Amino acid sequence: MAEMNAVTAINQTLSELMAEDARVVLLGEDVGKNGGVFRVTEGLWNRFGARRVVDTPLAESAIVGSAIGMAIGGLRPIAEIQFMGFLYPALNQIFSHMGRIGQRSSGKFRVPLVVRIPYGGGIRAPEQHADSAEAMLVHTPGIKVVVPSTPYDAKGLLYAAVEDPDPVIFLEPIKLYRLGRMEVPQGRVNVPIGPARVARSGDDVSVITWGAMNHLAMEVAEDLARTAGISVEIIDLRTLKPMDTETIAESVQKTGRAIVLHEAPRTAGLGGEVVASIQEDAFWWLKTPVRRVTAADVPYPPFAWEDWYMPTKERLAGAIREALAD
Amino acid sequence: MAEMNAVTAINQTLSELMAEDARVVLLGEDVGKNGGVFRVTEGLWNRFGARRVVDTPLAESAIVGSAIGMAIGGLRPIAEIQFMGFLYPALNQIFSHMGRIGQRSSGKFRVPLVVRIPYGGGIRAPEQHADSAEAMLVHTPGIKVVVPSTPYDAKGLLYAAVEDPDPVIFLEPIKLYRLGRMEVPQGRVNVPIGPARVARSGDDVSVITWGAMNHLAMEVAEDLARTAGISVEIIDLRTLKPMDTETIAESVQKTGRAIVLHEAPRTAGLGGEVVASIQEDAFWWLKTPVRRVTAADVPYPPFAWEDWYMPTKERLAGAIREALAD
Amino acid sequence: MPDAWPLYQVIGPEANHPDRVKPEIAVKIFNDMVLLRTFDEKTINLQRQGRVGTFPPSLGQEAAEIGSAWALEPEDWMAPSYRDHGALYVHGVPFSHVVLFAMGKGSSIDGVARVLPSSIPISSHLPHAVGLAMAAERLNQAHIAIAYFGDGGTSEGDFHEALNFAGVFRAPVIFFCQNNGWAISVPVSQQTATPTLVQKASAYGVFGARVDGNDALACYQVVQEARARALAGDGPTLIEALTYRIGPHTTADDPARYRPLEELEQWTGAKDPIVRLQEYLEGLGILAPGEALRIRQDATVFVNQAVDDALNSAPVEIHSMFEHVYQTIPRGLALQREELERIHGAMAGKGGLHG
Amino acid sequence: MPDAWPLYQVIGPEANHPDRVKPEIAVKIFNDMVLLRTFDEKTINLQRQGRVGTFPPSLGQEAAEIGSAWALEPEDWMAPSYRDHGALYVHGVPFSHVVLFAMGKGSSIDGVARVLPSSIPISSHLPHAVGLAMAAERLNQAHIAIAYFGDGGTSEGDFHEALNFAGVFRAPVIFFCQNNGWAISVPVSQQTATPTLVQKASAYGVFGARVDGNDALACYQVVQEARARALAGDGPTLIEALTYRIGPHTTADDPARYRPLEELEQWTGAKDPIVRLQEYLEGLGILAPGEALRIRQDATVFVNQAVDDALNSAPVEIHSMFEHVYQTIPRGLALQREELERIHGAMAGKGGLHG
Ligand SMILES: Cc1ncc(C[n+]2csc(CCOP(=O)(O)OP(=O)(O)O)c2C)c(N)n1
Ligand SMILES: Cc1ncc(C[n+]2csc(CCOP(=O)(O)OP(=O)(O)O)c2C)c(N)n1
Ligand SMILES: [Mg+2]
Ligand SMILES: [Mg+2]
Repeated sequence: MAEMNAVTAINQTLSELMAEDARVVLLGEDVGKNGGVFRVTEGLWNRFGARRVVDTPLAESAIVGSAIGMAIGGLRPIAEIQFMGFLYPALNQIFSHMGRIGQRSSGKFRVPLVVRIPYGGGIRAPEQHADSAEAMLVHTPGIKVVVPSTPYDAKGLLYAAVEDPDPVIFLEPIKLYRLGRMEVPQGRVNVPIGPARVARSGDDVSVITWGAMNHLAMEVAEDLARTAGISVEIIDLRTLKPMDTETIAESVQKTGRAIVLHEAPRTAGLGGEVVASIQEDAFWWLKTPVRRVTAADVPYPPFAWEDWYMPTKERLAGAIREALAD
Repeated sequence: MAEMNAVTAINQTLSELMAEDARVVLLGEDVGKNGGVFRVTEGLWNRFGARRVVDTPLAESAIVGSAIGMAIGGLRPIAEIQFMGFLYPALNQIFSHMGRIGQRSSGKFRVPLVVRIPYGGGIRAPEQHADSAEAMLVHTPGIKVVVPSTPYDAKGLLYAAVEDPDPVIFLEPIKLYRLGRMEVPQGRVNVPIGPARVARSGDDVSVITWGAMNHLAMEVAEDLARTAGISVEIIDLRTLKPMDTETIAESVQKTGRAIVLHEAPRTAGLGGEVVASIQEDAFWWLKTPVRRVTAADVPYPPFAWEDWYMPTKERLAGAIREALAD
Repeated sequence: MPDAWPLYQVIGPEANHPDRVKPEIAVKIFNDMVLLRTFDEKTINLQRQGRVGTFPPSLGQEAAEIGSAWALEPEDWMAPSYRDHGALYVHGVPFSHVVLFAMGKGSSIDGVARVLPSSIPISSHLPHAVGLAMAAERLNQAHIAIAYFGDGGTSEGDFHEALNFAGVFRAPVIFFCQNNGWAISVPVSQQTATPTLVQKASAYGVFGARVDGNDALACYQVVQEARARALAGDGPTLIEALTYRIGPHTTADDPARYRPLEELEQWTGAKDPIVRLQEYLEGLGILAPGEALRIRQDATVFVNQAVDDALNSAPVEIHSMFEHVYQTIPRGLALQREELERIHGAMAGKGGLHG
Repeated sequence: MPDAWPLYQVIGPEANHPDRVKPEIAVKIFNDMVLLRTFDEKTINLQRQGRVGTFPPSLGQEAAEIGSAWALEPEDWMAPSYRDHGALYVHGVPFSHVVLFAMGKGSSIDGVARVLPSSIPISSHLPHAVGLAMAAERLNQAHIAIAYFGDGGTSEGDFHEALNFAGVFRAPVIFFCQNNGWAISVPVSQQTATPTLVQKASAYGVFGARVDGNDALACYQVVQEARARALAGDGPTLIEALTYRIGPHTTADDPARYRPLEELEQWTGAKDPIVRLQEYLEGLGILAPGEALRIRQDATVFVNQAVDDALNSAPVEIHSMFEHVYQTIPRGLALQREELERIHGAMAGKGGLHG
């Protein structure tokens, strides 16, 4: 088993999936000869050719829209949107079609399409290259949304996404692309869409998070365990839709305290949904209000401000201490 | 003072605003000669001419995008999107520009733009003509979002929106367009952006809602008062962003019980945000979990199903009774 | 440069293309045009009686709808818009499904036809057609995809992106644009500053053809030629079919508010596509005297039956709202379904809210 | 039809337009092109040293950037993309602001220039330019708007919608497309199936002009003419400036992965826009011997100063992240600001996280 980072894990998975199934095609901006701006599709154009690794014109709505057509027509397209901030021109395809065609065709057509999207901040990127727009995707019926926070999960969830009969948005936390390596086996890895992962067991407070924030949570949890003897449980959601509210509820019923941590702006972010689900499933166990640690309600700022914009260790630790004070 | 429905109130307001300020222009699909598909702009093309009431080509991104340019260039554009389901092609303009230009220009440019959008369901409309996509708009920093549920508020909020230096999305509940008339004065009416309205005072439970659901809540409250002596307080948010969390908290601190009612699908709908705000501001007063009564997590179905899809009186009354049983 | 885009015509004194349509096909086309007219008139009446919801008739566009669709093969993919039930019918979707759709009871597609659910957001289905065509080509399947849309549809970004993709990938796809003069209340002269729509083809390096959209045989042939080109690997075609929407945009629309009556009058009577084809076929002896009348009478019987099938259909049930959203219903959604069935089940059992 | 779109040239043996640029303007254009080149080279170095973030140089595109912008008047609106700091500079934005932008310290626009914040999502600013132009026209202001974008930008839906709007409303707007051969790794031949980009103008009924984008005087004149047409009420112009991106897409890009070296070599040397203008002006005696050298030396001093201004700028503070989001900060947002200042204020006081 080889140690690898997330970029390599995703690249290897794409390569395996394409080798196994000739219906799998990649399309997107610069995914071909250039191997993707993050090198995620490196080498695939050479190996599988330009008819299966398709450099498209610069047009996101057509990328997602034509991929919908390809999926209905019998291919297994994996579309890449270069950054989440450039998904917006394609939202009409996502909201109006991707998750509706199953229902609108009375089940005659399914859309086995995967849309890969690098997302999130914290990497000193130029403006509008660091958005976290997962909430609106999770709000969209008929699609699934996953976000791995380890190379292993990236591989497993990508297998699951491509095999899924329904459209899956596959979010790739940019910050984690090359942060941390772990052992990832060759061949199929089993990480089903749905179940959350208990990234760390603990008794005092539950932190529910996903993507790059999982790592922030782990660091804070280690710090607090060491310095204050606080035992933090961390739930890495992995699948945002359909959300594993059972694992969340189980954890909060145990700890009685919960914090939702995400890097999107607070208001109407996905944190609210998690709070509401805790409210519904674990209200009687709550010892203190569920808190949210999130980005500020401002547009993702130029990167000189980003360390303040994004949740910090200080803020998460502060929220945990406050929760424990009740 | 004349009695009028919401269509007339909005129409009259537009007319007054245009007469007062030559910078106000309307643009959109069929807003001119045809007077809008809901007749909201009826007569304005005749009165103010085609240069101020502009029938545009069929292109939502250009409607919002050019309106952004107009606003920066010194006009006071009011753009209409024909139905909320057709806002999606314009979301890139809304997410990438409308609320960011203030920050990105260090305050040099503001975008005094109003985007009017008929929205919501329950009127046996054809497919994709009944979406409620407010959550993603509320999630967008830098913009404001209002939704009147009475003709009077429609007038007042529209004045406030057009006078606001920042971009405002003005949501018009289609179902309420011609449902109910009330007295609305000529000339400026004062309904500031921000404060919620206590639509009905009560002691036992707070229902927080907006748009057409306000009327459902009122009916249920009357029923329950009459038949079961239950006293329901109804908060009509009116402004969704920035949200009046103080009024919500005050109400829930009084009643100890809260239900959020909205017609968008449940998961990651705006209901979660309201629940989270109650959690943060009124946790210690809560006698029972905050409940959500919402649409199902499926695409808005063909209208034969819509009475099941949308929240019903039965479901709201049931949730209220459950809350009171705790 | 209007000369670069001559109007393809088969029927009429100015015909510039020979008639290559087999007589029996021509009669079938005529038959289906009559069916479509009959169906539209019937359904408008149903709407007036409150038995179906808003309905967009294609009155006046029968030649473009029916002629074009007859040029397709069953394996070809069709991505229609809301007004294309004529093309749908020819491609295998029964009229009863169209009525069900207008009744708000579900999709207008049936179990066999290669027809996508009618697209509501203007032009958003054009990229689907491109993707379907690219898939067919990559899977070495000898069929094409066709998208139907209107003059207003040419203004949307998706029109542009789809045609550009199709040009770059030489996708075997046909963009069939019915220029019916209006996009609700906006005339095509305010939709774009170009004198034709077909000339937009030259922005994408795709083949363009302008056809008399009230000449069913020309529509048939022009699509047939585009299809052959696509299958030969010569790429996509943008077809502008020049026709006219005689009726309202939908039953909720009142064209008197925006449309001069004189214009309407120019397009009815001798220019009516059904009248034109009938006269032409009778002139050639392909339609015997009285045959058209019989076809009209049969159409009424046929349409009435289709409408009755739909009107007599079983009421919808709660569970089917959840059924096809995902192939397998997720747990949370199943709970929502159960809750609704618990609360509203009794009503559903009695035939639903919309019995 | 390549002949319909001849390449507008002023400099060189195949010049087909007379030189109408005043000598003193020509020298200023040359000067600013040198400045831009100097600035790009300097900033690339800053990026290598880790002192600024990702930076998109416009190496090779100096003629198009500077020539076009010199044709504008101060009141004209400019809607630029990320690569247009040359045009920004000419239109009044100091280079120090561009460095600040690359440092992640904020907007590249300054307090006076009529320049929108550089647009990041490709072509999304084109509709803004149309709206600005429509506003000017409605407010009876005698100025125009110009949007800058690249070859890749022609594929986006917003390009299409903006040009179509502009055509319909005859907006006084110029669409200045720099065809630099590449959109990151995608060559223009894979971006669209048309041999030129300018021919897309005919899809919108707008005027099209194709200019030698490495000929600064041609770029100047062609924009001047488009501007005059716009102000005369003759509507918008799409300009395709044929140039070449000599450098990487951004400092994060490695063109060696996708671009043949031979192609690059064709565009450097004699075809270099600065070389071309220098030789031309020296040939006419407009630039005296040695003047170019002095201009280059002055440029270094000037650019170093601008860069130092930026590098020495005060650190950013928490509150300015909240400051301009709304004209008046809403209560909830003010609470968020206070919370951040409470938790991170000490650090901010010490000069911020990015001192
Ligand atoms: C994206 C989008 N915007 C607006 C609408 C509302 N709408 C429905 S039909 C129509 C006009 C369409 O005109 P055209 O494309 O010419 O087709 P026709 O109706 O004439 O067949 C409009 C504006 C829509 N369905 N989708
Ligand atoms: C909507 C959108 N999609 C993708 C990107 C990522 N991206 C940045 S620049 C670029 C290529 C642009 O090429 P072109 O328009 O030719 O301009 P150039 O960079 O050559 O100046 C891409 C794909 C983006 N910024 N916006
Ligand atoms: Mg039309
Ligand atoms: Mg380029």
